[in-house]
Amino acid sequence: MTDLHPETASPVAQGAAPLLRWEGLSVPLPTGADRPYAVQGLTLDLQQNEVLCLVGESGSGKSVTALATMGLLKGEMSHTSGAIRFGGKDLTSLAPEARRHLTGARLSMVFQEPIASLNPFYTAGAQVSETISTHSTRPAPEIRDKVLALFEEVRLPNPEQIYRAYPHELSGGQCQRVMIASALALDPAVLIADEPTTALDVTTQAQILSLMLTLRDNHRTGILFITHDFGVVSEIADRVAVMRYGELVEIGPREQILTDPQHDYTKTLLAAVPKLAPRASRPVSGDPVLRVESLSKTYRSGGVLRRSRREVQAVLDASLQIRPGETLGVVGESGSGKTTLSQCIIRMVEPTEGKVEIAGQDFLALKGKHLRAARRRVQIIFQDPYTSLDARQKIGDAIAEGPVIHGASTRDATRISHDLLEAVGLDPVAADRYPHEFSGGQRQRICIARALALQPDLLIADESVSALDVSVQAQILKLLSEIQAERGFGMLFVTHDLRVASQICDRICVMQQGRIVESGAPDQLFANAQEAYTRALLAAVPGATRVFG
Amino acid sequence: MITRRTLHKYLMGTTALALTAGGPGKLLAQERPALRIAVDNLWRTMSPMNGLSTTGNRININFYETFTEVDWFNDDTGASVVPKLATSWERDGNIWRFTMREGVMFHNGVEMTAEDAAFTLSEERYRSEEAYEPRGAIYTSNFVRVEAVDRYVLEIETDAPDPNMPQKLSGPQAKIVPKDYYLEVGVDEFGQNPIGTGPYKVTLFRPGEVMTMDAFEDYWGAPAPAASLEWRIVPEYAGRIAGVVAGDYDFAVNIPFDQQEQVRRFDDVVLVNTTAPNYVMFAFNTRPDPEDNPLVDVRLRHAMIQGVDMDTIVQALFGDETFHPAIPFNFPDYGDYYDPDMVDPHPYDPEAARALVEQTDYDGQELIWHITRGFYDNYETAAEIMIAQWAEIGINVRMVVVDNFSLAYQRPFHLLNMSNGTAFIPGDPYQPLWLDWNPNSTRASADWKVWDPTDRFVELGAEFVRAVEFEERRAAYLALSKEWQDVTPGMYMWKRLFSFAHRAGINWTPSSGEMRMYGDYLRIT
Amino acid sequence: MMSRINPITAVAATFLVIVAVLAILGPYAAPHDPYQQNLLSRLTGPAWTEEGSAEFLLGTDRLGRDLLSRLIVGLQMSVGVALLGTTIGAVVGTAVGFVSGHFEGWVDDALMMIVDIQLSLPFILIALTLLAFFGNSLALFILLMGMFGWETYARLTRGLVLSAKRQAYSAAIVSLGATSARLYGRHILPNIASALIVQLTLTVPAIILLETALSFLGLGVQPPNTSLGQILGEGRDYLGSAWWIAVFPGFLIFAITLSVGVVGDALRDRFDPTLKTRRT
Amino acid sequence: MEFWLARTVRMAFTLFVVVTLTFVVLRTSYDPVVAMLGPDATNREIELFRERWNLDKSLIEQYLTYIGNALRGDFGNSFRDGRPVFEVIAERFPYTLWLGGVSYLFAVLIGIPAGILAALYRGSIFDRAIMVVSVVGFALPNFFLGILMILLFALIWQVLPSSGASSWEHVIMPAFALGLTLAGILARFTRSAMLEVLSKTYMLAAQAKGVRPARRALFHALPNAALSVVTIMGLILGNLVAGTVVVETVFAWPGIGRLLVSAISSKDLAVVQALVFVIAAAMVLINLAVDLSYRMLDPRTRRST
Repeated sequence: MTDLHPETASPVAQGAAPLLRWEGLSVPLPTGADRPYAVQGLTLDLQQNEVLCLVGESGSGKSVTALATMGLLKGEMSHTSGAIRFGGKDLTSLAPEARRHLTGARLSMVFQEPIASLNPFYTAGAQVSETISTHSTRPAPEIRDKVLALFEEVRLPNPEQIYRAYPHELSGGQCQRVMIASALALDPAVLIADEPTTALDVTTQAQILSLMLTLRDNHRTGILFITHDFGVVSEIADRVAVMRYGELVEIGPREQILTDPQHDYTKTLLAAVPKLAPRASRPVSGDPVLRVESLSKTYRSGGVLRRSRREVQAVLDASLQIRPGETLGVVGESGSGKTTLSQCIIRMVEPTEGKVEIAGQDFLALKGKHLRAARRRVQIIFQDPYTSLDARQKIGDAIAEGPVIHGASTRDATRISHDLLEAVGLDPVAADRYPHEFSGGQRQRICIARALALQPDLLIADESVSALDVSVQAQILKLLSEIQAERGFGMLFVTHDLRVASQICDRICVMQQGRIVESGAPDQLFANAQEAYTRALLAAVPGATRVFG
Repeated sequence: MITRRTLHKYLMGTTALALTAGGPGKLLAQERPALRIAVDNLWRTMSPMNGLSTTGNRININFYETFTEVDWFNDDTGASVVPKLATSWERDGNIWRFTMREGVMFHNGVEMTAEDAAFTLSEERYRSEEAYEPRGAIYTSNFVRVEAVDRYVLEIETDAPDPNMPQKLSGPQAKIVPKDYYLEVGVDEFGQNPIGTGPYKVTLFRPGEVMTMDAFEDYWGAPAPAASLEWRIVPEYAGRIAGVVAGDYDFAVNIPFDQQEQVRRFDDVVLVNTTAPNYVMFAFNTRPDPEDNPLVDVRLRHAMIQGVDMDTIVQALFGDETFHPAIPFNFPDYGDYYDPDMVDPHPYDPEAARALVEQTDYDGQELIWHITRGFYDNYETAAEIMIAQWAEIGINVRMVVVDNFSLAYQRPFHLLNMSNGTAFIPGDPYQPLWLDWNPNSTRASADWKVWDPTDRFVELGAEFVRAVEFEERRAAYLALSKEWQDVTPGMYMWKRLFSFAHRAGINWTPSSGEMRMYGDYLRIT
Repeated sequence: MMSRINPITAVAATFLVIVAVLAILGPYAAPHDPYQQNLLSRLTGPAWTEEGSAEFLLGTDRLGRDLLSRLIVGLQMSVGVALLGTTIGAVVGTAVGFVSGHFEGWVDDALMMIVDIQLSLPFILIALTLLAFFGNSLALFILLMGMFGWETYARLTRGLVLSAKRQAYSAAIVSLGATSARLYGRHILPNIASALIVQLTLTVPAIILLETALSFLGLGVQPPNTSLGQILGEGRDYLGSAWWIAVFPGFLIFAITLSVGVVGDALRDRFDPTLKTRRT
Repeated sequence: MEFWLARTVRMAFTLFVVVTLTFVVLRTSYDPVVAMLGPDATNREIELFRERWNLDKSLIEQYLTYIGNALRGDFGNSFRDGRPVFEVIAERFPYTLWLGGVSYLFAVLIGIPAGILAALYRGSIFDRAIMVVSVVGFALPNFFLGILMILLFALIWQVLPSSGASSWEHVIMPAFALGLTLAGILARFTRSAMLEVLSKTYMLAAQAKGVRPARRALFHALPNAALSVVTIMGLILGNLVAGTVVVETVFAWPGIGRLLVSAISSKDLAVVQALVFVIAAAMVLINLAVDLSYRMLDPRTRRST
């Protein structure tokens, strides 16, 4: 699925009265925050039958804008100034009860985490019905029919069954469809979607995006679509508004922003967007630093007393090799087994079967002190930079800890730590600070430094850039490449993002349901995928064919 | 303000009116009130000897009756007894012949006869191997034969002439039980569902909670003044006194002395204090067990006696409500035996005490005083003061407060808390002087024994037991008492004080620790 | 948010500091010898009352001992027993939790079964039975207080260790080649310490109250030692006649429990990551 | 099914260990005879008592007999009055059930709504006030509170009966003394459970749907908070039992708390053993019931269709 509607940019009659208008909206931050306003002087309008994408990195104030519009801000932040005009009224000065009548009926919202936004206590059907019964007095059977029709419309399979299902029984994509059904139940004029696809797999994301466009057309809804992903923007936006530090930086039609951005910040952002630009594999030589043969991991649930054991094949018969200086990508959707595979390799999870050789040594046979000694050869960097550092350890000590464990003197370890801080682009003076004093990107650099302190033969990066803003993501990827070039370790790069994988990997393995279904150099793989699954993944990449900036 | 009490009175008034209108015939029974008494505890069994205890005796005199009864109403020293179920008696050498009252019914409708009276004191019940209530053996140790010779006459033969039998038969061992029923149900069951001849019959007994009694309609004597009695455990003092003040209860027992002044301020509450023939004391462990026991030295014991200002302590703790018997066994309970002018051989004298300590080898070693928690009112308080005073004369005592007597009895200890009843023979010093200190007594024979009676004490004791005539007996008593004091295996601290509170409108005379709710003792206006 | 201290918290914390100082000084802070009896001035009221005397600020007890001084040594005992008991329970429980969380599997099952057994009995029942049947001594008493709450620490620690073990930082440290001892001692313990400290603020007042309840039943700290619970328990009969004997220790127990609770709440707010704003 | 089987086996094992431990602790601690018979008991009396209660047999023999009888549901007779212990306990149990029930109801009816309101109006004066009262409930030793109430309501104002259990008026003070602590714990716990739920995205989503505040609180937040509140409701039953020991003594309430205290002080081994068993069994069953209701309440553990 490439461009969903290439030429019909905005069917909006320009100049008509806007559907929703923000006039100098400011939202204060609680005292003690790093800046006084979450959103400052935002002036913007949303037209009928339009998708307005609000783009920005974390902390830019886009979500706060959405919450302010819906009247969902709490505490000090609810004391907004400016106006939000809708249907001739200023929403911010409406009485709570009057505003509530609009909320959910005329203005509705879809959230980032679909599973978390459904109440685990009630069935999907009940929750959508509630939206209707809250704002109307229709009889119950009629509401039920309406809900089933909505489920049909958002293309949920088996509406009757979904109606009775509890959120925990649904997938993320299904939950998001239920949320969208709920949001559209009363045919609202405005739909606010706050990163509605970020938590979903790419294929699901593509389906949801296409669904939203259909809905826009069918209901003539004005959609404020919040995202950080320019790929998504390129798929869905009619107009794009870019925010930074709570202020509007630039606004314009999609094509203009994507191809001819005016503001430097927009340019930087666009430049950092990962592209599906598959590269050829670099020539590598030497003995493999990692050899995995027929690795399987089966999870068994249930105890002695259970009659019916459940077995889940997380990884099945996976084999791969990495040579020094080479980067092997493992891609796949959530649940495909890519993370379990990487955890089996470093023995955070004990594999059920198979063989793992690291730098020529049978890693699975090691025990106790030998295992601990061998661990220096393989290091890992995780996805969430917030949890992968011990919050109560100074970062200098964190980096020095590996060498210390393996017998380095404190002095040497400190020196290594300082050198590495410099190598990852941080001031060695920062060694005495604690993790919470750093941003996400900086923390990820620290994690890299910590991993490199042991001079491993193999580095595993498990979704290591997925949680970062695009500009930071680009920097980290660049850093990894550079350091790899310098030090020559092999790298296993686990990611769900094919764009990222395409840029950094020498070879890519595609995993589906625990198996490696296909592998090859990125340029070959992407140009000539053998598996339907691989092709589907590629097709779903937002903005796949697009060149930004 | 309408309180519950005034409301209660109002409601009672209308009820009474309604009843009067209903029919005068029933009035008599209805006029007798139901009394509720808040007690601190109830003993686990009510069988007369197995359940021998302050909390048992306090209430079971309302359903058991004895051969004779101490007449507390007319003589508050407790030295005189009057006929009860026995109407007359005579002694012929070693044989006593008692004639029992006719027409006395047990609560189960069976007439009380000499057979029952004889069984009560029988070998089978008290002295045989398989005795039902073996504690009775001590109380009847000189009995040779007990036999009903007629429906209403029984004979008691003793091993030597015993001039005090009628007095002795006012004691707990002489509470007459129905032979047939007793044998039928056994002593344990009997203790739970007791039957006697008294003015009240037991209707419900739950040890640890409550006992209720109804007036016994077929009682031989004056009808019981209350229609029913309910004895309910209220463990907290605050609950008991609030209960009486608020009208939930008619009586409450155990009013701590320190609280009495406050209780006196309530208009509707009457406070009654009385002493009982029982002396709170401690025993010295005079035996070399533990081996290094410094108290084997009598000088140290005398020093300790002389080192505490017991009069002041008792005054502080109980005011004038009770007293410290400075000279053991010279108790005012003993009528003619009592000599108010006797000179104390070991008076309070810290200087002398210190000098005595100097003479001994005592090196300041810690002496352990085992005390059973809360058993005697104010005991721990007195102990704290005494320990402070002993510290002044250089004797180091530590109190170890334990939960019960079996822990208190566990060696090693140097001092042990106890009390001594004095009324086994009303008006005669036999019990505290000989019964409880003789070589067969628990104090001289149990695992926890505190002394080995001297040969002289045993010899003098035998003489005292044989003495029948007053002068002879008095001389023997004085000699025995002197020997005891030369050894000093303990100290008598004060005469036990019992206190009660009851609502106004009741005229009640206490009889030592007992609560007699009949006859002259209880008048309800 | 971190820098602002609620005035109530400040008052509570100040009060606790005073209590701590008094408890440490103990008899040295007492204006009179706490054991000195004076039968002539029994039951003297607090200095400001009619029956009071300037000599005894808070009055005297039934033996004429200075109540203020008694309260100070009682405080020392109560706080000491509570802290010691808490420490024993926390150390044992935390150790059990670590063992359980480390080994998982049957070791965990067995240890948690023991925890279940203790949980199936209200602690006062255990305390009453043991004290009454084994006799009471200060050593047994403290040991018993140490038995109190260990199971809470065991369960808490176990849960925290299990979740910390699954945190990315633990995985990273294990993959550095660290020993378990290093992981637990240097990383997990400091990280879960805050939750344990919050739990401490719940255990300390609980033990003070438990000691009070046991004193009421006559099984608390025994004379000549004294504790707040014991003074209160003794004073309860005097509420109508010499109220100060019960009211002051009652108030002190109340104020300590309250303050520890307030400070504990503040600590919880400070430590609880869910209350921290990490929103964009 | 397997879950319940495992639970039952575990429960039975827990109770077995409790019974055994109690037996060992009580029978090895010391001889109950002197405590039972009083300070003046003679040797012969003590001997007879031992024979009567099999205390003269070896410990193993006593244990086997005890367990054998216990398995048949016979926990022996009270040393104190010779009646079957279960009869003694059964007599007292309704009183504790009554007092405990009223206190519990009081705690639930006051504590939970207070906690909910405090959470909904977090940071308000109202919230502070509720929290202060709840801490007071926890911090005030309940016997002190009880005696204070007796002095005020029975002695001085005379509006409530001082002690005993003969009418509904009698239950007011003990239930309050007992329930206040529980209400305090419940209020605090409900508050934090509610606060946690209120911060969930689905609460924001419900608000975005325009659902009324009251409905949000009652239909969206409460059922989810109830899951953790149910757990604590089981746990505080332990506090309840502990509280009855003291409160029943203060108010002369003839329940099992009083029975326990008096059985312990009179060393009635049979009753203490049976009471420990009964209380442990009740606690274990209650926890089972809590698990059960938790599973019934939580849709994640049940299946739709």
